[in-house]
Amino acid sequence: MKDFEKPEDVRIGVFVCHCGSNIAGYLDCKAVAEYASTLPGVVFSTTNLYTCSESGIAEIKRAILDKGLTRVVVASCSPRTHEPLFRSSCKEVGLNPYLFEMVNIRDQCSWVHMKDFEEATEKAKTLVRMGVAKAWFLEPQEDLEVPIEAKVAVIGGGIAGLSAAESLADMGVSVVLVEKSPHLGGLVSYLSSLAPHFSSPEEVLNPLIARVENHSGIRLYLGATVRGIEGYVGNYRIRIETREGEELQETVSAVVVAIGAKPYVPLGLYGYDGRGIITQLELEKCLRKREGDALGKDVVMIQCVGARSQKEGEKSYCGRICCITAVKNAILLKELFPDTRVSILYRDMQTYGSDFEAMLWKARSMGIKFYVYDVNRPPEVREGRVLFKSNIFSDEVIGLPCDLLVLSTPLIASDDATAIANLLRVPVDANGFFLEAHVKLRPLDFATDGVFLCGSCRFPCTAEEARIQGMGAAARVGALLSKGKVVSSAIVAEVNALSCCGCKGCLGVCPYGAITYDEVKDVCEVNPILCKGCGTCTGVCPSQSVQLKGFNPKQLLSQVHASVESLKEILTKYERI
Amino acid sequence: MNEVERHILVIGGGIAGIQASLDLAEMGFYVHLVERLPSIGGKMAQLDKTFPTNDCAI
Amino acid sequence: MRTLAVLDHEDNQVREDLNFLRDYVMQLFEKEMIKAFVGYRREGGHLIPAIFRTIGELDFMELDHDEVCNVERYPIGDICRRLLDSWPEGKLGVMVRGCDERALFEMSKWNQVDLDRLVLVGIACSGEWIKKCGCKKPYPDNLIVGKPVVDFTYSNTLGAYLESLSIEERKVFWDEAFIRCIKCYGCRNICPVCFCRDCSLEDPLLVKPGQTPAEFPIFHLVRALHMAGRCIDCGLCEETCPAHIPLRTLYRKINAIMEEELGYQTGVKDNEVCPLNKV
Amino acid sequence: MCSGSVSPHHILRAFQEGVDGVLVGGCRLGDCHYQTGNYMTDKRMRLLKGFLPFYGIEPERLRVRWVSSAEASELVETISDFTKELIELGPSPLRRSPVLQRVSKDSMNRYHENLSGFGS
Amino acid sequence: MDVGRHPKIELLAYSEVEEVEGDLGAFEVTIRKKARYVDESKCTGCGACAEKCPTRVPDSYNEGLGERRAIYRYFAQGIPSVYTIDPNACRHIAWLRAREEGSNVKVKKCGICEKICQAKAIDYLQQDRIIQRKVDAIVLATGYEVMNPRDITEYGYGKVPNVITAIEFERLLSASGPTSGHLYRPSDFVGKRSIPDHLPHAKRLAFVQCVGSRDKRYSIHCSGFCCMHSIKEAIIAKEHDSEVEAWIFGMDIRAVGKGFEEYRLKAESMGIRFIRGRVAEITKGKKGLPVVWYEDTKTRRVQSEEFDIVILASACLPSKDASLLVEKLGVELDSFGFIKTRPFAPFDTTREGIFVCGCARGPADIPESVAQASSAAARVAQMVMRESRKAVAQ
Repeated sequence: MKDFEKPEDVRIGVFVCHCGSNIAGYLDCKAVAEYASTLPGVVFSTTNLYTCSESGIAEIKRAILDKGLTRVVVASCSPRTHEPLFRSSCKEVGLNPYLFEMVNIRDQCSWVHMKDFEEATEKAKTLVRMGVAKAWFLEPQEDLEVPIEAKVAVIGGGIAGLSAAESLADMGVSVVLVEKSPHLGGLVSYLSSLAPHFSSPEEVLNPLIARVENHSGIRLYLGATVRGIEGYVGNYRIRIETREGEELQETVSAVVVAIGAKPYVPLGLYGYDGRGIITQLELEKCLRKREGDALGKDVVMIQCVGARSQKEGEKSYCGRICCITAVKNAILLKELFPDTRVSILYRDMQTYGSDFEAMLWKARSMGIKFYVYDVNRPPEVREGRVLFKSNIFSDEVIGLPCDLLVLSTPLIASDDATAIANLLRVPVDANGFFLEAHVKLRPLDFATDGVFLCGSCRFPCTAEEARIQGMGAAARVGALLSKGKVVSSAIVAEVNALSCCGCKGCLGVCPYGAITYDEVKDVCEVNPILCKGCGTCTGVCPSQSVQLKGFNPKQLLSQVHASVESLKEILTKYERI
Repeated sequence: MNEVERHILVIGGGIAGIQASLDLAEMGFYVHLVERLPSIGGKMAQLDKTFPTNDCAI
Repeated sequence: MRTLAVLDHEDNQVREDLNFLRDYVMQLFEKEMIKAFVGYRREGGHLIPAIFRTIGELDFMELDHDEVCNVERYPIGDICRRLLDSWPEGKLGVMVRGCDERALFEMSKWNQVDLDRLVLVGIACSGEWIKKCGCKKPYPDNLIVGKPVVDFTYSNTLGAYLESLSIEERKVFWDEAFIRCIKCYGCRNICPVCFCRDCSLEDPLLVKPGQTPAEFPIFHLVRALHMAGRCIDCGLCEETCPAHIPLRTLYRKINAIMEEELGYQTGVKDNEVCPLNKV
Repeated sequence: MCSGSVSPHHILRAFQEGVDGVLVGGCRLGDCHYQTGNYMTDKRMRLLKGFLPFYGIEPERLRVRWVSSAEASELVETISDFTKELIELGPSPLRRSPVLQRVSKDSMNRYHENLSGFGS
Repeated sequence: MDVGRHPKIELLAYSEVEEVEGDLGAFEVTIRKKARYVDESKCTGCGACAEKCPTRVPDSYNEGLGERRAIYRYFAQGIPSVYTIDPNACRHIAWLRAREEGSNVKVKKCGICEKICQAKAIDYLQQDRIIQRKVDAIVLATGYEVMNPRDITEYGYGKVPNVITAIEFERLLSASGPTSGHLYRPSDFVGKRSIPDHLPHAKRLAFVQCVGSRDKRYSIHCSGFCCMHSIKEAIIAKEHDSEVEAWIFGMDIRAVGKGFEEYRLKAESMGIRFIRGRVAEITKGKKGLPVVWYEDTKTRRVQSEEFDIVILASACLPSKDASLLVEKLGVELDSFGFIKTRPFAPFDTTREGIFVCGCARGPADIPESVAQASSAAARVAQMVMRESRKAVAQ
């Protein structure tokens, strides 16, 4: 076992954060800080209003320098928010970033014990004691660096994928674009025109497709499917099955997922039969061919079909673009066939933003009728009439003659979303859309490094939003590639060769195949690049020979002890003091 | 990716200006971020919590 | 040359088995299939494991007798592992009973012993052995000497009795047992499947050091968990435990759960990895 | 960090410290960011849950709960429900019944007769 | 926070762009760095000066609800966390100027902050500085302005007490706000020296949607995020105090983003009421509390309801002073007053080399702004790289 520093070399600084009133409002931060100063090894302890603010950071840096701290413990919010920030601040003043421990006394203490001030304070003290206990056993680590070359794969040739590919190629990144269908353009190519400026899909797609097709930096695979993806950021090996059926492999540094979505088919709803009662997409096909008079005089559209409902088989989310599509198609219908009567039954008219709202005003001025229907008493379709109770005229049942009924359905996750998710080992949410790293702050990244997403595969979006997200994903990839190397965390597993008996018990457990057996030395070894730091192997080794750096058994067990016993007992037990 | 150092001016230090500056800087450009008020953060900084996840806006 | 002094009244069944065994091992030597053979010889009235390197030495090989038998058993698996480590090449013949063989199968699964370098000469247990040991399969697969006794009743009477108790009573029983433990690590040292170089029972943060009885129940529960998917119920631990703690019952329970919940049996040669160690 | 890294050592040590209950949380099966981490945890916990009562610890004291990071309310409900259950179960047996210190002579003998009757 | 410390970002806070010449690849920009009267390199942001500063001024960060001192930091965790002296409020600067111009206006001398500051960072004589920068491209992220609902007389903003805008209510909810998160009625504490203790908590809240939005008299566009904003504020208010009753009046509740519909359902499950219809008028009730007049579509009769606080979800308008700057840059605005962009070239303004993202080009919530910012960066990179390749090719 490694020898430890002399006890007096362990100088711990504890910083208890008020987090405004999020913590200070529900427990006594001062008492926690005072308690911390009594713990062995703690030479400095204080509180501040916002540890994450620049003044908070400055205070940590000053304390490290003045007090010669060799460990820093911050008791504040969840590590997810500011741990990288605190770690890099320690690094800037020369303290190894892994000699830092965060204790969550907000989400795990003050937020859940809002009503009992004393117990929350006591619990915060215990949590800080556990943090300090672990701090004693922290060891310095170094991050790993992997060189990375500017080559990226884009899966999906719709408008999002095309925008990402073009933008990346223009930045000098060589792109591999894989599209399942034989032609580029995705869903947009089936539409008749695009909201809000009524530009035609050809007008938008053709120049983009042309630029992508003969861009030197882009290699196209049409009618190709992705069979396998192994590896990690900087070294993803993608197996592609081309149209001709032969399989080839591309090695790329990052992957952009842009597989789009598909429209929900409202089987069994409102008597959908694809002829008299069709979906917006089918209406778009008719409008594309400009033959509308066959559609009849009265057209009725019903919104939120199969959406915003808790019923079995229907979707709970709002499809975001179905209202916009309905209003756009209604305007097109009116322009092509001025004397058709068009009415739209809706629950909420989701024409958000400036351009779409202007489109709604235009639709109203063209005489398109809008009715609100009550979600608990949905409209019924009987012998060519649509009957419904509008909650504006509460008790009256309105009957609208209807030669053509158009159902506005939401986009749902594409069929191969789960397949791609498994290949890339990225999560999908309850509706089958990909789950991004952070819905607000990192909307175009996945939690896994080196994998990005854009377009409707994340959530239904208009063509222009898909283009925006495509280029946004390109920027995120650009940011990753520009540094030329990837710094991966030092929190990876490591086998202590002295105590490993080569039983290969951990080998089968690793989901990433990061553990290999060395015949000569008769021990197992961990490849730090492949290892994602999940620690499943550490849970199965009886002799605790494979350990996760930063979470080795000594550190974890000391926390288990500290939850109950006093710190002194633990440290004497481990002959540290 | 770029031989000669490229400079970009970003006017406005709200969430959009900050994110654009960060992404540009990560891509190797030198960014000048100009903000009218004494500190950056824009409207978002005035928010206590943000939808839909309710975590704090800072 | 055989020493006569010891055998005063011979049991011809043992005589027959012994001669059959000697001839078989003699052929192994003649056919150069093995470089050495691990068997037993008598020393001061006791049978002890011994290495026979030449045919001549085989004369000293012995088997015990039913009447005088006191079921002396040794960690044959562990002995083979150390011998194979020290003799890098050549094969080793070894006389194995049912438990020894299961131990070797299990150890090969955990990459501790290379079965290809072993020639197993199986001998079936009978009479006194079965009564004393009471394991489920008192005969090896590679059976050479003796006939497998199958008509016996496997009984886990203490285990059944404990299951019938209430949870509090069981705890009192085990506390009374565990408090007697003097932490001699005998159970670990003799166990064929306890091959870790650095045993976690000695990690002061896991088990409080420097006190007897061994901090219980954690000492015993941790070891029981390590036995999950490994223990072959050979009973050496319980036999060797000076405090007579019913360890075998404890480990039988853990592996009963392995079988019930995860459908896995230990000591079988199909080298299928234990479910706890694969996805 | 994944629930797969929770080793039985940690759980047993917690019980040895006299805690009343241990909650092991992890992502939903199939939802694990590390693919299979929680499947391993599931196997280990089933083993432990079966074994603890054999020693004398009520299985309810060890609870395993698959909760995804988006389901905050479920986590809250799990923890409060677990606390309620533990209050009913009372303090941990390792703290409750008197921990024997020394072995008296007669208990030694009683133990032997008791045992010899079984001839394991 | 990362921007403040990123090696490749020069942060010019408290500065404005004066002139821009040139085009893509070679812009000459003159920037006026307004005087802070505090030396940025020395100030540690300790705040001792602010405590002792005698003059109090309405705090624009808290929308005038709270007060700040003449020397202030815009908000607690602001970056750069350096203090600034407001020249119009600071007595001492006025005194210095009066002495210089020899005018005899009676102004008291001060200079307390200079004495207190251990870092010796105060510098009353600091002047604005004009700096030049050569850049290849410009990104406009000038954001938006919240419409002042004073122009909508029937909603009584400024006349009827306790009728406030959404941003003001946000400050009430915020821990770093004037009431550090307690829901007091503005009429009970605004303008008072310090918050009187045990004020009654506001219990009944009304959120009025589309204030100035979707309204031909003011701006016809929909501001996109105010529905969600009101729902969020209602949920947080209810979390602060479970007895709070929240009513949201809106024509359409537009919860269109990812996870937004579930968020709206959560609000409904918490007892927040959604009333479909546009609020007609807000008058002052008997106890001085605002009364909301609206048409209840169920009973088809005009109803009125009294509330403790009425929150107006006012429209997201293009910011006026940004429009002045944009004119100087020769960039056109669209019919709504936002910066004009071409369809499917969402970030190119009408002048080559100048790009736009965020609310400056149209109402957008935070996830959209972030996505737009990233893609604007990509667009800039793309154009600049193509430009440099062309330059190399020539």
